[in-house]
Amino acid sequence: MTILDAFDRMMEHTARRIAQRSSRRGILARLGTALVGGAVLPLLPVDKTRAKLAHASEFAKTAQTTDPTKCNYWRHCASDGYLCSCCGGTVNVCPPGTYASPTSWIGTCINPDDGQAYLIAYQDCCGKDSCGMCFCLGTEGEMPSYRPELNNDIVWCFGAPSMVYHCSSQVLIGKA
Amino acid sequence: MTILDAFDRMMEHTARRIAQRSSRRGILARLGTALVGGAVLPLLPVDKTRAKLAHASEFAKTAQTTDPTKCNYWRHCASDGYLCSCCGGTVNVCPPGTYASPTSWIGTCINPDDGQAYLIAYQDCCGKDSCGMCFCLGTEGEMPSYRPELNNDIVWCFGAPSMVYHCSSQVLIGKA
Amino acid sequence: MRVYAMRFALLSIGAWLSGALVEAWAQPATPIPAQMPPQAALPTQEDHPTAVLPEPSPRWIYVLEPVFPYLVASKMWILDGDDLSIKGMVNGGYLPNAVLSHDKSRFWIAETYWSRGSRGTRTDVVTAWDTKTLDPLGEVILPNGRFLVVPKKHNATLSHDGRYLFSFNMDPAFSLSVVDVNEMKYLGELDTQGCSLAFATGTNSVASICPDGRFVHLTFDASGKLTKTELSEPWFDSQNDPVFEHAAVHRPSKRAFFISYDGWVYPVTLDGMPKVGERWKLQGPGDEEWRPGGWQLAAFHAASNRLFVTMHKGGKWTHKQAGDEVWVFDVAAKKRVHRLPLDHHSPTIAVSQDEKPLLFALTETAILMSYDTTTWQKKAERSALGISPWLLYTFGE
Amino acid sequence: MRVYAMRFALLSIGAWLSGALVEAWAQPATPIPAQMPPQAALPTQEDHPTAVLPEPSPRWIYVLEPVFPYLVASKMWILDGDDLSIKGMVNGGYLPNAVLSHDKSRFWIAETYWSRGSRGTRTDVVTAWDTKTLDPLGEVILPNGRFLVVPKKHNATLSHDGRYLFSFNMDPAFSLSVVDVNEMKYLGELDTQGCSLAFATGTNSVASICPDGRFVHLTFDASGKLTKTELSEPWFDSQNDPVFEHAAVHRPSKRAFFISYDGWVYPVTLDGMPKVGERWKLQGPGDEEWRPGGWQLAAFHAASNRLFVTMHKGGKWTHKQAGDEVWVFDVAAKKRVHRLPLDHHSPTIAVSQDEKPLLFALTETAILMSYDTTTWQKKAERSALGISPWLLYTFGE
Repeated sequence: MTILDAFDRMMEHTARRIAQRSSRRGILARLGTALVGGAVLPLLPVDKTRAKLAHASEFAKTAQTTDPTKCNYWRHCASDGYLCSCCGGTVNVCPPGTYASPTSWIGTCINPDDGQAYLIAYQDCCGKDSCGMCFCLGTEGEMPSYRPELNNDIVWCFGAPSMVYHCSSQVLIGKA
Repeated sequence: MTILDAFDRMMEHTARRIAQRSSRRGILARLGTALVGGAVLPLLPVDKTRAKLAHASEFAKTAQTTDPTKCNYWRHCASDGYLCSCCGGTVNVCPPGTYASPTSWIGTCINPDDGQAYLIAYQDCCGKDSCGMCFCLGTEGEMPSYRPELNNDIVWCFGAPSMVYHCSSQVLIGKA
Repeated sequence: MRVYAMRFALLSIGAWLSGALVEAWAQPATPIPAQMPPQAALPTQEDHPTAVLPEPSPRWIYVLEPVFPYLVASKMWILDGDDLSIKGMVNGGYLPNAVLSHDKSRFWIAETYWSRGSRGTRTDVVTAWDTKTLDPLGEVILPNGRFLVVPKKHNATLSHDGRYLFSFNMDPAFSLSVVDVNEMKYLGELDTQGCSLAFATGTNSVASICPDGRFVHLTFDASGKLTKTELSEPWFDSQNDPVFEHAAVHRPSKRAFFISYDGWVYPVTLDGMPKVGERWKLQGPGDEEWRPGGWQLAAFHAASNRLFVTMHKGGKWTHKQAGDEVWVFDVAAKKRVHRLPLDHHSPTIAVSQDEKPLLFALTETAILMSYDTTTWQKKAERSALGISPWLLYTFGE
Repeated sequence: MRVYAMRFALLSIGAWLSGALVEAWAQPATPIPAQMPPQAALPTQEDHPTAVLPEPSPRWIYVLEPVFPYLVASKMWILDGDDLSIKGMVNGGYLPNAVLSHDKSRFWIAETYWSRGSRGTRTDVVTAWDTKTLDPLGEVILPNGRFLVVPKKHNATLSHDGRYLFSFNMDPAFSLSVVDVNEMKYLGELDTQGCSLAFATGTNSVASICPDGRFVHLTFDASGKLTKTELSEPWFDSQNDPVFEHAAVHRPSKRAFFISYDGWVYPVTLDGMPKVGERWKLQGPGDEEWRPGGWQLAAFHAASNRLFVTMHKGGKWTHKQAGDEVWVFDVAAKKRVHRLPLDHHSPTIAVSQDEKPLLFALTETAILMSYDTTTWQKKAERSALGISPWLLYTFGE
């Protein structure tokens, strides 16, 4: 899988860099543990999303699939911020004059219509100061910022032409 | 009086400038009317403050002289904005890190303790964004901005090192 | 990595859509370093484009919010007037003024920035915005600054041909900065002789209000050089009954209505040297307790000859008190034709210029209301439109 | 004119009081043109000086407000903790972090600006402020930027000797920017190997938390060059029970308490490579429904060995829910000693470090409360402290 490849490459890259910069003993040995030991596996995205399904159902109990301008819309289970759907955009269209971020953190939400879990990319729309409409705070599966790929406090505008947060999109990736 | 001198000088200066830049006929004649005709006298500050005394008493009816953090403090009869008294300053001390403006518009308030009318200089404290505490809007004797010396919407930071409005002072000039 | 490449392709389209000029403004797109968490760039099933608006409707309402007490962070909201849904927004600087183009392609915001938010180096600019993409198209520096005041509509306006933008300046010398918005070029300052605000009177002329109740009328040439300065006779009593700054102005018909603290209406034709018609009074017999008041307190619908004014019960010096009712006048008959009690008292109103106009009323508590002026029914109400929306604009006014 | 001369003399004194360095920041004082309305500069009977604060009290509370949704206009409020009166405030940039000095003479704000508010050229800086005059004393540019995130306290901190300020950066490469605040000089970046946040562990060392539940510990030399990178063993389960970022840290005693979503307390000594003590749990028998949660959810009073944590009733993934109570623990006995029900539920708390400490609780609705921890009585409550105050700081913590 592409993503696992990418993750492996990142870890290898990190390992090489630690090796280059740190005392040869100790660090590399410790990092070796991190790479081959039990600790690394739970970090893999597929495992992670699976681990969260049980919890995601709490939000889904009262979720609806008709009005994306409400906090209980099914895709918003872990969205944090102002809904682009209230700001001149939709769940996957950025408001006029803003930039769709190519990066995001990832949540897992259950669509109550089919009971299936889906991966949602919480990509921000960027380049204007906060929209300020329809603030929603979903925290299903949300982790502290030292786990950035699962944190919703971060300005997810990396790779966009501006790092100014405007509103939060909820873009469908696919089934979890 | 110094102020009348200053005012006269300003009017003369304006007249000269109009004369220099405009067609000789017409403008100068019209302006002559403005300078010597009836229209100019009501503009003089002493006349103006006297004219307003009758109205200022409306505010004074419910004014108090003990708590400058309340909108009905006697000096606030025509203050517009955030009271410096609520922002780390007092009626005549600017909050830390702000600049006392050397300029202001002028209001006339009655001190209910002695029933006397006083001129109040509504000098702003400048250099930080709005304090935001204790907003009061007094409008006794307040005029549109084309009469700037009697308007309270203007950022009265002219002559200060910054034109950013922080809060409103109410500095005593003397008896009206 | 393939994933990143896909995302950047999408981004490039976005940048192209938003117009080449934007590039000069934006940070260069930064490549996503390999250390990014890999989930961050998972391919999505859905596209994620940026919306583009159609040509503005005359029934859209543009709401300028200076943002008290966070004045360095102003916004302009764009809403559909019928349901008050948000179409989009743009950011502005300190104590901004907005000007809408005649052809609906642009609006401009005259605004002030400091290099460190509220401190550092000051820069005054007129920024041009595309009305469809809501992208900034460029800016013109105002070297002599701007009038910094709680935003008033008539601090900035456009000449009759839509070419020159006038931005009033009191630094504290009184002048109008002239910007050629076709060329996006600053032309210079017109000395207003101590008079204030800007009311366009032609292609190359503009008027201001003087402290003694006159107009000053300024004519300039294509280079922005003042060629003529005229003073009118005093036409209102600026000492005892001044006119509100927020005259109801309708640019296409060159008509304006100035309203005094006491309720006198001064009809003015803004075509060359302003011509002031016979004044008449808002209040009739039995209306003695009522006064006009608020902020942007008057609006004029040209096609139906209707003037709308916010009214409240109050004594002298209550000129900033919000209106409990909107009174509607036939300006030909000089007669009130309707009284509209407002659900929430409002200092500011506007009216759309289409055939069945919407009346908008804005409260001091960030509530915007939209009324159908054919039925006088409320069509929509929206609360929490920011924290301090202040001025209303419509295209065609 | 004499009047103007007097005013400028006064102004000069103000400028002198506020410190020479300010000059570099401020606009040059502009002479008041003759066209200014003459009343504008009437001589006043009273002086109009600028207040200067005494040395900060440990009972003062510093409140950082990022200002949602006007994030380019942040503020830091300074209040007297006993009566919650305002002592003053300063402005900040986008998503700021604050750091208070050890010697009470300074605080710093790491912040981000754009040349046109929310667009244009980005600049990241650490700005130094004088705690008495509340004047900016200078700034250091952060060439590699800052981590832009809803403000978290441990995004920035100070080395044990108070000389190096660490500002976490995810651009999205992970590093700590090091600023020598004595010299007001940027030294460079320390690579955190994908780990986040900053916990000072000495004069020349700092730790971050890694995604897999380890510390990375970084040592650097006087030039800011990384000399050693160490990784700890994983000390918490980052997959199933992560620790909150807002550990309660007390710098003078080098003690910290990390709290997990489920309520485990990990005592950590921040002196060289972090040493993690035996964990213990906040909830005892009968407390099963309760969880820690909020934002800045924990505070530690070192002299009395007391740990304060905001608690609410809720299930898994309610980690950001505000606390209905503050639970107080004796960390030596690992035992709860008090439950304080809050008048308004609060995600954020802080405690003063004096002998009879004040406990501060801040709500999501801009209410700040101050409690006497000797009597558990509420001393003061203040509503409308801006619109979105977020983080609390005290000197000596």
